[in-house]
Amino acid sequence: MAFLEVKSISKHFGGLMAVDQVSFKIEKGEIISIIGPNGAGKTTIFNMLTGVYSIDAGEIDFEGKPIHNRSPQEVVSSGISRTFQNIRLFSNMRVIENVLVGTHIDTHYSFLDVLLRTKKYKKYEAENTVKAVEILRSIGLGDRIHDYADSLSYGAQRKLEIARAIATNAKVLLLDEPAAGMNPQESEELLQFIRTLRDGGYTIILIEHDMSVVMNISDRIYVIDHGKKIAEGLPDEVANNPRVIAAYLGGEKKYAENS
Amino acid sequence: MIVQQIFNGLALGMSYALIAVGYSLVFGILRLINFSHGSVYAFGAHMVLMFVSMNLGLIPAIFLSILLTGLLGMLIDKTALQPLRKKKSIPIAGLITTIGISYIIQNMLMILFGSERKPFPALFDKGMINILSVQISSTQVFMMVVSILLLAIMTFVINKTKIGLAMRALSQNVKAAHLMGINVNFVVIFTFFLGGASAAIAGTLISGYYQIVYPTMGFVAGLKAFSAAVLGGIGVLHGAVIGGLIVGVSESLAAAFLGGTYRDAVSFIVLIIVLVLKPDGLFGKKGIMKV
Amino acid sequence: MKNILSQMLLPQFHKFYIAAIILTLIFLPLLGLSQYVLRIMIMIGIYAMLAMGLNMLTGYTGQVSLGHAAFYAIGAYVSALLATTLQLNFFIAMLAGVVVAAISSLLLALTTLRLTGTYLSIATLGYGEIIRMILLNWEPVTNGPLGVRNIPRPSFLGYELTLANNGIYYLMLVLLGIISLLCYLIINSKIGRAFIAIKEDELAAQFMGIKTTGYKVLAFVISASIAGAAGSFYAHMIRYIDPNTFTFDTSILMLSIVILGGMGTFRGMYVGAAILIAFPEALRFLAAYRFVVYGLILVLMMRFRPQGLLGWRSSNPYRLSKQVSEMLAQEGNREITLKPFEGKEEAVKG
Amino acid sequence: MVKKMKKIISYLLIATLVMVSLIGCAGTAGSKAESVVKIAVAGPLTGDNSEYGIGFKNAVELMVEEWNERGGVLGKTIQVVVYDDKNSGEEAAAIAEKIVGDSDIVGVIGHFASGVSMVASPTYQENKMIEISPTASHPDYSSEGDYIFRNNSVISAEAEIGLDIAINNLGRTNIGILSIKTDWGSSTAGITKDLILANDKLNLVAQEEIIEGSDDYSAAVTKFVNAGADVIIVAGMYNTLAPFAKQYKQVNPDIALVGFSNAYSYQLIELGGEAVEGVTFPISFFSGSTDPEIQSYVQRYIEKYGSAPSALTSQAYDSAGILLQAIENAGTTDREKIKEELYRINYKGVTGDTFFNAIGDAQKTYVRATVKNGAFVKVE
Repeated sequence: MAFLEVKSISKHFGGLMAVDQVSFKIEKGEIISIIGPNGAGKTTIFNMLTGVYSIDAGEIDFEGKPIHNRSPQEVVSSGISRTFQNIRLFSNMRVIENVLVGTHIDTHYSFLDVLLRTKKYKKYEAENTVKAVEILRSIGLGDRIHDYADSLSYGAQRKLEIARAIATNAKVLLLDEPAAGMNPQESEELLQFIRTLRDGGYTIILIEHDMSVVMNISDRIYVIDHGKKIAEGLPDEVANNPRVIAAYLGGEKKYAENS
Repeated sequence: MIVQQIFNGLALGMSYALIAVGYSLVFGILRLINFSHGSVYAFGAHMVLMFVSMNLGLIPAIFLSILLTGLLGMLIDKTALQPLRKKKSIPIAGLITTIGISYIIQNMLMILFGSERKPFPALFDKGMINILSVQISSTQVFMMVVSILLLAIMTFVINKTKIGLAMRALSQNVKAAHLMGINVNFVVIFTFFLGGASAAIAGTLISGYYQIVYPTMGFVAGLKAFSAAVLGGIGVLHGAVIGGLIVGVSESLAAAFLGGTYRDAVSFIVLIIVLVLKPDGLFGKKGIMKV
Repeated sequence: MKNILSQMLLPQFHKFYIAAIILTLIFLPLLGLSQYVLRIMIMIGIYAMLAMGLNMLTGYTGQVSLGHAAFYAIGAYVSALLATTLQLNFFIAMLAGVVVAAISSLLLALTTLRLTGTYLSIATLGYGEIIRMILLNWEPVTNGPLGVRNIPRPSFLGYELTLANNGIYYLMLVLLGIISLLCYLIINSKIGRAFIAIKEDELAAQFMGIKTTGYKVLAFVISASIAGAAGSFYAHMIRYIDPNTFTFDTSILMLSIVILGGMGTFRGMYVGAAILIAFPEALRFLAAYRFVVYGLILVLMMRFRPQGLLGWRSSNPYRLSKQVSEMLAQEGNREITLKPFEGKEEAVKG
Repeated sequence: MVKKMKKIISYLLIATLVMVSLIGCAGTAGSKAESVVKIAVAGPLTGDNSEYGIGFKNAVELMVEEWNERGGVLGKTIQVVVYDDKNSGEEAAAIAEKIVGDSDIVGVIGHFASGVSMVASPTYQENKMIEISPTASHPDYSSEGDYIFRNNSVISAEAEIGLDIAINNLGRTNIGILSIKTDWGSSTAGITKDLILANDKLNLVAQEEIIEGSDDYSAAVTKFVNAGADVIIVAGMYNTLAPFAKQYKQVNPDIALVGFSNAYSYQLIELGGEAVEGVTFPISFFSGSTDPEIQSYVQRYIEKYGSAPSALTSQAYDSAGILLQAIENAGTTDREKIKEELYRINYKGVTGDTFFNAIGDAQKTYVRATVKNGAFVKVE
C-alpha cells in the first residue's frame, strides 16, 4: 500500500467535470509532480486532497486510512500541509508569527494556561518559538524573522509559505506552483531546498504548469488535461508522450486565443 | 379577519419590496450591501417635499427628485466606494462606508428639514376598494401597479439592453468584464443611479401612501427591506418582491396574533433564520468557493 | 528637533510613557477636577472597555459586529435586576451579567456559525434589535419602557463608591486595567495568533489546523463578556437604565471608536474613546453634526486610513522571551536539517 | 524616517485633540457675575426628538425675555443656559454634573424623556438643584426627591377625563386603546384600562401597542374594527395620532378618537388633515383661548418662532414662569428656600392654574378641545 493513494477521484461543478477519475500514488520520501495546462484541474485536485472541496466519487487514503471529505483542519492534523498558488500569507503578521501560527496545531495549552501564564504555556511558547526560528533559518529567512510578511520579496514569501506548512508537523507537503514568478536563479535555489526537504524525509507533491521546472526533480510526473489524467511516468517518458505534447500545444493555443 | 390582515401585510410588503429592489440591484452587481439605501430613500422623499414646497408641482417635483436621488447614488459610489474598489479593500470596508454614509445623509436631513414628521401630499387617493369583505385602499393598488411596472422596467433594462448585459457580465466576473472592454466604473455608477432612482420612487410612493416624511423613516424600513431582499435571494429582482411580500405578511400576522410590539422583532427573526438556513435566499444561486 | 522627537519614540522609553500616563490617571482626581469632567472620564473609560471588547472580535478576528449594544444591554440589565431584586453585591451581580452576556453571545455565535463577512454583520444587527425588543416587551422581568431604577451604587467592603469620593472613577480604572490585561494575555498567545490569522486569511488559517469556527465563537464570547462587564458597571454608575440607551447608534459608536483608534491595537481603543466621547462636549457648535461626524469618520477612515489613527505597525523587533534567546544562543548557528514529524518525542526537539 | 515623522505627527495631533477636548470640558465654569440669575434648559436640541428640546428652549427664552423686560428677578438679569442632552441618559448624567457645578444656576427646566430625566435627577437631588420637567411622565419620576418637580399632567387625572369625553361628549362605550410603547404610553394605557374595567357601563373591546418607527397601523386598525370598537383612546403623540386617524378613517369614517394633551399640537392638524376632524382631548393649554394672557403668549410665540406653541412647549413656558415666580416669592436665590416656595405656589399660567402636590406633581385643571374645520375648538 502506498503512503498516499488517490483512487479515481472526481469532482464536477454543475455540468463541468473539473476532475474526472484521477488516480495517483506516492511513496514516502518521493517527489511527484502534477502538471498540466492552466485550467486543467490541478489546483482542484489539491483542494480535494486538502478538504476544501468534497469529492463526488473515489477515495483518498493516507497511511492506509481514508482522508477524503474531511475538514482542512483534520487533513492538516493527519500530516498533510499545503501552499497556495496565489500566496496566502498572514501579511500583517511578522515572519516569525506566520510560522508560529503553523505551530498552532501542536500547541496544547488551555485558555486558563493563557490567562495564568503557567509553566505549560511558557514551555510551549518557548519551544515553538525556537522551532519556528530553526525552520526559518534552514529555509534562509533566519535574518528576517522580525519583518512583516508582506515586506518580503516574492520569492521569500513563497519560502515563508513553505516554512509555515512545515511548522504544522507535516509529513506530506503539497506545493502549488512554488516557483511561479521567480527568476531562474531563485527557482533553482528553491528546487534545491525542496530536494533537501525530500532528503530529510518529507514527501512532496508539486503542481506546475511549466513542465521544464519539475523535470529534474520529480520521481514521477502525472499529466492532467481537462480534468483527466492523460499520462504518467518518469519525467523523460512523459516529456516524449505525444498526448502530452498535443495537450500542451493545444492548451497553449487555446490559452493564447483567450488572452 | 385573517384575510384582511394578509392583505394589509401584502400592501405593507409591497413597500418593502420597492425599497428592497435597490438593495438587490447593487448587491447583484457588486456583492455589496449598500446600507445607505434606507437613508437615500428618505432623501428621495424629502426632495419631493422640498420641490413641492418650491411650487414646482407634484409631478415635476417627483421627476426632479428621482433625478437628484439617482445623482446622489452616483455621488456615493464615485466619492466613497470607487476608491475602495481601486484599493481592493476588505469587503467589510464597503459595508462600514455605507453605514457612515447613511449616518451622514440621515443626520443632514435632520439638520436641514428638522426631525419631526412632516405632511406629504397624497398621491392617488380614490378611497377604499371593497373586494369580498376585504378592504384595500386605492393608493395601495396604485402602489402595487407602479411597483410591478418598476420591476418590469428594471428587468427589461437588465435583460434586454446593452448596459444591462454589461451589468450581468460584471456580476459574473468583474475582471473578465473589464478585459472584455466593459467600462466597469461606468456600469457600477449607472447601477448606483438606478438604485438611487428606485429609492426615490419608493420614497415618493410610500410617503404618498402614509402621507408622512421624516429623516429617520429609512432606518427601520430599510432594515426590513433588506431582510426582504435577503429572503428573496439578494441580487435577484423578483426575489426582492416576493421576499418583501413575505416579510410584510409575517409582520402583519405577528401584529395580529402576538401584538403590535412584536412585529419588528418578527421581521428580524425572519432575517436571521433566512441568513442561517438559506443565506442564498429563496431564489438565489449558490457560488463556488475559489482558492 | 526632529531628532529629539524621534529619539523620544524609541522603544526603551515606551515603558516610561505608559507609567507616566497611568500615574497621571491615578492622580487626576486629586487635582480637584469637577465632577462633570470626572463623569466624562468615566464615560470614556466605559467606551474604552466596550471598544476593547469589540476590538477582540472586530479588530483582531475580523468579524464585524453591528449589534454589540445587545451585550452591553444584557450585562447592564442582568446586573441591575439582580442588584435591585435580590440585593446582590455589585461584584456578584456583575459576574452574573458577564456570564449571561457570554451565554447569549454563545447562542448567537452558534446559530450564525455558517455566516461570514457582511452576512454575519447583518445578523448581529438583527440580533441587537431583537434584544432591544425583548427588553421593551418582556415587561414582567425588564419592566419594559419604564426601565430599572434605583440601581444601588457599587460598594466595596461596605464602602459605597460614589462619584464624589472618586470611588467610581477608580473602579473604572481598575476594571479597564483588568480588561486590558486580559486582552493582552489572550492576544499574546496561540489564541491571539489564531484570531489574527482568521482575520488575515480564514482559509489559510484552516490549513494551519486552526479550528476557525471554534475560535470565532471564542472571540464572540470574550468580546461579549467584556461588553457585559462594561454594561454592568454602567448600570451601577448611572443608576437608571431603560432600553433607549442600547440602540443601534450605541453599536455604531463602539465600532467608530475601534475603527478610528485602529483595529487590532490597544492604544487606539483608549484614544478613540477619548476623542469620540469628549469631542461632542468640547466642540459644542458641532453637536448637531455629531452623527454626521461619526459617519464621516467611518467613511474617511475606510477611504484613507483603514488601519485607524494609531494603527501603525510596531517597528520594534519581535519580543523573544529570555528563555528563547538563551536557547537560540546556545544553539549558535549550527546547520539544521528539517525532518518531518514522526512522533511525539521528537515533536519539539530543536 | 518619513514613517516616524508621520507617527510623531499623529501623536501630537491626538494629544492636542485630547487636550482640547478636556480643556473644553473643563473650561466652561468661567465668569461669575453677581448680578445674574441663571436657569438651565436641558433637552434634546439635536437628533430624533430635537423638535421637543427646541420647543423647551424657545419657550423658556420667551418667558425669560418677558421677565427681563420687567426688570428681571430680584433685581438681577435672568440668563438662560442651554444644554443639549441629545435625549441620551449618558449625556444627561454629564450635563447634570455640569449644571450642579455652576452655583449661579438656580434650577433646571428639563429633561424631555422620563428615562433621561431619571438618570439626571439623582444628581440634582443630591446637590439640591431644582429640576422641573415639563414632560417627564414616568410614574416614579417625581418621587426621586423633594427637589424634583413635574409640570406635566398626571396620567390618572387626564385618563379619567379622556374616558369621560368618550362617554359623555362622544357618547361611545365600546372602547379600544392604542398606545405607544414608551414609559408614558404604557402607563397611560394601563391606567386607562383599569378605569374602564372598573366601570360597568364601559366595554374594553381591544387593546393594541405599537413601537415608534413604523407608520403602518393597518394591523391594529383591522383588529379594532373586528372587535367592534366605536371609540379609540390613543395614547400617543401627534405623530402617532394623525397617521392612525388617517388609516382608520379610510376603513371606518365613523370612528371616534380621543387623544391626550401630548398630542395637542398644530402639527396634528397639519399631518392629519381631515382625518383628525372630531378628535377630542383633555388639555390644560388651549391656544385658541380668549384669555388675553394666553392670546398674547401665543401671539408672541408665533411672532418669534413662526409657529404656534404645542402643549408640551407651553408646559415648558409655564415651568420657567413657576421657577421665576418661586424665586421672586422666596426673595433669595437660595435653592432650598425656592424649593419650599414651589410647594406653596399656585401659579396662574397658560396651561391653567398649577400647584404641586407633596411629591412634586403638578395638579392641573383641564378643558376639552376638539378639532373642527381644521382648527382646535373648545368643547363646552
